[in-house]
Amino acid sequence: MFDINFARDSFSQILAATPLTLLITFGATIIGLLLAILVVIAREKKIPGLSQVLAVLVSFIRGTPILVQLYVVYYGLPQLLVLMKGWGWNTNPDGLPAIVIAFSAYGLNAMANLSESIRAAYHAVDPGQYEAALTVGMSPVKGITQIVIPQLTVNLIPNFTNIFLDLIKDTALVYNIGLVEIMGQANIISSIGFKYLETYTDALVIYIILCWIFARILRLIEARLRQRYVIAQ
Amino acid sequence: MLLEVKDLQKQFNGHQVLDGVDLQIHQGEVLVIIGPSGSGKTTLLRNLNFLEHADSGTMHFADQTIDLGKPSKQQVQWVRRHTAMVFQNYNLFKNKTAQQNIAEGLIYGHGVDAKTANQKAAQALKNLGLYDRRHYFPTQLSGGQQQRIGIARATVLKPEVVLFDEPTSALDPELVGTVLKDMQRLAENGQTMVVVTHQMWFARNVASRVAFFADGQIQEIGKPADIFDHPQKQRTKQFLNALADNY
Amino acid sequence: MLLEVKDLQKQFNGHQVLDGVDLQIHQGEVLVIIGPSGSGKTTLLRNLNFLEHADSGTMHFADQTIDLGKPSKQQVQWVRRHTAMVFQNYNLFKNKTAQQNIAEGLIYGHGVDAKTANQKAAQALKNLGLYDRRHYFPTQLSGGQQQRIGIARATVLKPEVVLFDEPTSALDPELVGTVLKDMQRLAENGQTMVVVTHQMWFARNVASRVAFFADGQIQEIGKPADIFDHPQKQRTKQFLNALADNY
Amino acid sequence: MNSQKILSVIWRGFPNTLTLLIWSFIFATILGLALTWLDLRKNRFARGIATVYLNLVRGTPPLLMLLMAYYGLPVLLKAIGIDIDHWTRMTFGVLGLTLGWSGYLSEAFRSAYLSVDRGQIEAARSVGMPDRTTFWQIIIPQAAMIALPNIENLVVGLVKATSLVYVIGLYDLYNQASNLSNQTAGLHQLQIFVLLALTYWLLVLVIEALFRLIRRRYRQMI
Amino acid sequence: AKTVNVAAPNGNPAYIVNTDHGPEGYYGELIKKIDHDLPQYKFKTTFTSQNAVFSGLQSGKYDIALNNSWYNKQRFQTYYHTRAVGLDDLRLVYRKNGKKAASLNEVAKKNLKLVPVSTDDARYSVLQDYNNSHSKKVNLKAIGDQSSADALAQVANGKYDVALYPYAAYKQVANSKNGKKLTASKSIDQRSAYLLVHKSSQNKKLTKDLNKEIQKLYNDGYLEKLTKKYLYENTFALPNAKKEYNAEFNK
Ligand SMILES: Nc1ncnc2c1ncn2[C@@H]1O[C@H](COP(=O)(O)OP(=O)(O)OP(=O)(O)O)[C@@H](O)[C@H]1O
Ligand SMILES: Nc1ncnc2c1ncn2[C@@H]1O[C@H](COP(=O)(O)OP(=O)(O)OP(=O)(O)O)[C@@H](O)[C@H]1O
Ligand SMILES: [Mg+2]
Ligand SMILES: [Mg+2]
Repeated sequence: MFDINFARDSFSQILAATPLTLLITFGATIIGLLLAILVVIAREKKIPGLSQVLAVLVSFIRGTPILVQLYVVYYGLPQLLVLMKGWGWNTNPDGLPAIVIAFSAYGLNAMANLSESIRAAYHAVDPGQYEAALTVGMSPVKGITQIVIPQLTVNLIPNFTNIFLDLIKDTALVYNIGLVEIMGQANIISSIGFKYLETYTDALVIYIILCWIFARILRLIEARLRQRYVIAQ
Repeated sequence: MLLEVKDLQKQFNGHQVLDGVDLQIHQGEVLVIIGPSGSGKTTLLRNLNFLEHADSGTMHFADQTIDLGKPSKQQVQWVRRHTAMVFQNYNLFKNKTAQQNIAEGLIYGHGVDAKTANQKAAQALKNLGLYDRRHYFPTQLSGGQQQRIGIARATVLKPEVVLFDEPTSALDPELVGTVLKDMQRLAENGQTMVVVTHQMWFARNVASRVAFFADGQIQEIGKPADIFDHPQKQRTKQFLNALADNY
Repeated sequence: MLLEVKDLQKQFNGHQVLDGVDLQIHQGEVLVIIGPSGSGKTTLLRNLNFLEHADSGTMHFADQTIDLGKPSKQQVQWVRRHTAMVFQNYNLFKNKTAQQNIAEGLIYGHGVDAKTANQKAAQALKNLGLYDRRHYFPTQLSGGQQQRIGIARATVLKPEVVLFDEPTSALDPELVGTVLKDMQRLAENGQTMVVVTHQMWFARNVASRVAFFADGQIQEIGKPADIFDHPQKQRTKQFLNALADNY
Repeated sequence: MNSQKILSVIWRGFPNTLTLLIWSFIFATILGLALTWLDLRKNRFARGIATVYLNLVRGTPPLLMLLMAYYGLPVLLKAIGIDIDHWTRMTFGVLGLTLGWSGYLSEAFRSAYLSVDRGQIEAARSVGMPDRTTFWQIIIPQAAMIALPNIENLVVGLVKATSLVYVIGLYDLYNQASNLSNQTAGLHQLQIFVLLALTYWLLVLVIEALFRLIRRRYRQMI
Repeated sequence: AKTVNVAAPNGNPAYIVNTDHGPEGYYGELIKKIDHDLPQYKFKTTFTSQNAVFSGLQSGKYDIALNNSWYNKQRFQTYYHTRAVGLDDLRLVYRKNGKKAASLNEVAKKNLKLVPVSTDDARYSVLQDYNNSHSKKVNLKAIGDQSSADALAQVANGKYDVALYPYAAYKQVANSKNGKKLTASKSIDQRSAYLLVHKSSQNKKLTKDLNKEIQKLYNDGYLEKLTKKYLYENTFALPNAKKEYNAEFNK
């Protein structure tokens, strides 16, 4: 029933797909982080119109399953590009690589979740810290970069860890749009003999180890920073 | 006259916290402000250096005149650079060491180069006898040490006025003395200071003038002995009696 | 003698915080404990009602003798039911209203039925003039109100001894008076009290005896006038001088 | 095809989505509390079990969790003589989601428990409350309030995760939508999936509103 | 009657689709017919994603996979298989005004961009077999679940040059906006489709009973009738049909 040999032989092949899983995860994290920072700035500065629109967008993304978002982007992005072409933009809706769709969907997802966490981490920094920076003559920008952001970063790490691990796990859905990451590779190997339980067990082991490693690394970084700043929990 | 504020108004959600404050601060004086909790003393200090923005009023400071209702960015930055503040909860930068706390206002606020700034900070710590703690982070220091560094952080900038908001009220009774002594020394060196405090010893012995603040206005202002021993207004008497009861 | 502790020892991580404390508390007296920050005053109170467990020592309380090194569960529960504590940060139950805060010790700690308990709590609130606040939660009350309810929560249990740990040090100066007055009234009614405080007015005027605690032991104990005006030990003099500097 | 028709098909999956959500949440809460209890034991073995479980769950994609619960677990259990083959699909769906969310919830419970002010417990002891009463009267209500925002996030996450039960052939909101997209030979996908997304969003907004009500009601208590 | 759990994949409506009246399409009607003819069994159909169909078949959750599984050695080792239940006609689909592709050979030589194929799909192994036996390989990429309509739309809008599909998959979209841009090659291959059955002692008997029934349905022309009804042509009338039908049954 469960073919141990097949599971063992498949393991290294599935492991070989890990780089793509990580590429999507890191790509989405970086895109999400950059966008999230812009979202946080717009929302904290209460830029009229924009901050409300972003609030709704964030709420929408956080309220819908990533799988559904993936399909909305998958079907919607090409149509959007067609539309933009109609407006005279130089876009090429055909031949949109799957990785671009993955980066878009997962990046937006990360943006929504990260922006909320960054806002919470920002609000958790004692406002007195920023005020003290102003009273010693620092400009608002210097106060933010020198004082607020370093402290915010420490607050952010636990939530960041959760979001990052969720991203790793959620990439297990992108094989639906044709990217051969861990789950996709597991499916391919299985399809020859239609034997799935073995490869899925392999994939499960890889995901658990990956998540464990990254949780460990991030916990260490947090402990280091906390120790360095000696910010009591 | 170093600094004068006229008809300062400030509301919070329709509640008039500062209701036309007039205040003059003379060069080299120590002005102590006392008054009931929640009356707006902190708010007054925060409006003086634009941590909060007043609804209206005028400020004359050195040779500048500023409309407090709509100060320009330059004016805000200029006032902040010529005043400094000491907070009730110290507010030392948690992610910076003792020495960095003192140096970074010079570096990022006043454009002093890092080397000079660090030398000045180290010297300030030596004067406090805290040089061996220069690489400690705030949470590794006692409240008293933190507040003394907070004062050094403010005074190293050589501000025209230093604003103190209840600098000792978060401290253990034993540690209050060290901080008050630092403040006394500062006063003796001619530093202009505005101090919100309930430390009667300091108000009586160090203050040039004492102001009683209540109901959004300065009710009474004068020499310490006059205010404490011969208060003019009923409101002032009441308050002083309530305070005296505690001791 | 109501309560006596002998040779109380307590270490934290190898650091001897209580180093053989001997203490006698007489029926109906007000014993004030003063001493430097971090010397172990809080720890002493917490050991008296088993919020922490001593390493060794004996307690005689009413007719019982308890080995503090290994008290039985019954003994712990018995002592907790015959003492009560008032905390520096009030520690009112955040999820309970003012009235519930006072009633629930009676209900769950002393087996009083809910109706009687609530009547007693309501009466206590009436005595404080806080009856109209009976359904408020702690966060909706001022610090002074919270602490007065904290005292009512303790005294409604009719404990043999009430332990106070710096009951006014978290309060705004103006609110200190109301709380101290509640405590004075309590003392006048003959309640036995142990009070850690730095409020000199209270120590001088209300205390039966004052103990100076330092270095893990009671250094000196006696009438307030004796301790304040004629301290015997050098250590005591130093401490009192440091305190006096603040005023 | 008009939106109303599409929505009426999608909404046929609502009872299943709701059933999954409610039962998974209830069971995950129970299991999560048990895990928290284990995790807070002094016993190292008990803590070890909880830690291993949490690390496994933390690294398992919910999709795999469901696949393995439905297709893998019965095989595994049969090997040791337990037959769960006759369980319904819904039972397995609830089981799969429960396994995952019990782990997440137990972390939320644990951190809430640990952030109840120790002073509250001491105050209860000082008025003579027995520890058991203190636990139920003081600690639990306050921990619940502290945990509430995290629980809200997890419930929203659970709503989204229910969309994965298509792998075990349950017809929830998502599966109705994707089946409709298949039936119509994929001509209306974008429309269908946008409507589906809006449906989930609405559901989440309602849940958030419920939590807001609870928070408002008990705001003074923390 | 004994319940037989049948699993069917989403995404190929000509062959099998879940409707409000139960399974429909080629296999949908076939399974209903079999259910009717074999009163000792009750066939219960579940729809799920392709990969889940076989996860379940392997674990014994499902007894039968209701799709066009073509021959492959490992599959026939892992599962029991029935007699062929149909004959599929494979075509290359490309844009009317795009690059023409008449054979896999041409796809390989011209280096045409082939739409990724679901790894769970039988076509994936056809292409893999081709690549294994030819030096000039086609550009084969894998994908998870994808409906035939999605795949063909990607050819129509130019993202890919060519798709490999049974004729029916092409025909059912041929009249849509995208489909009008497409055309199909001549038949390039024919494959018999078998039902795969979970291996267990009980299912041995089931397979036997199914085989008897399928043979009957083939002989009395029922399969041919279904083919004409759902697959837009009669694949059993193609030149090699006699030879190809059920060719691998004894492997
Ligand atoms: N940011 C704010 N938003 C709304 N109300 C505020 C704000 N800051 C202060 N207030 C209100 O303004 C009033 C004055 O507060 P302020 O802190 O200035 O008093 P204070 O005299 O410094 O009191 P304390 O002695 O307790 O420090 C209070 O009623 C307070 O609630
Ligand atoms: N739970 C604990 N674990 C370790 N050390 C402790 C603990 N509680 C108290 N200490 C240490 O024991 C010493 C005495 O503390 P304690 O709080 O009793 O002093 P205190 O006299 O009440 O001081 P304060 O006036 O600041 O309240 C301190 O050095 C403190 O750091
Ligand atoms: Mg103030
Ligand atoms: Mg103490």
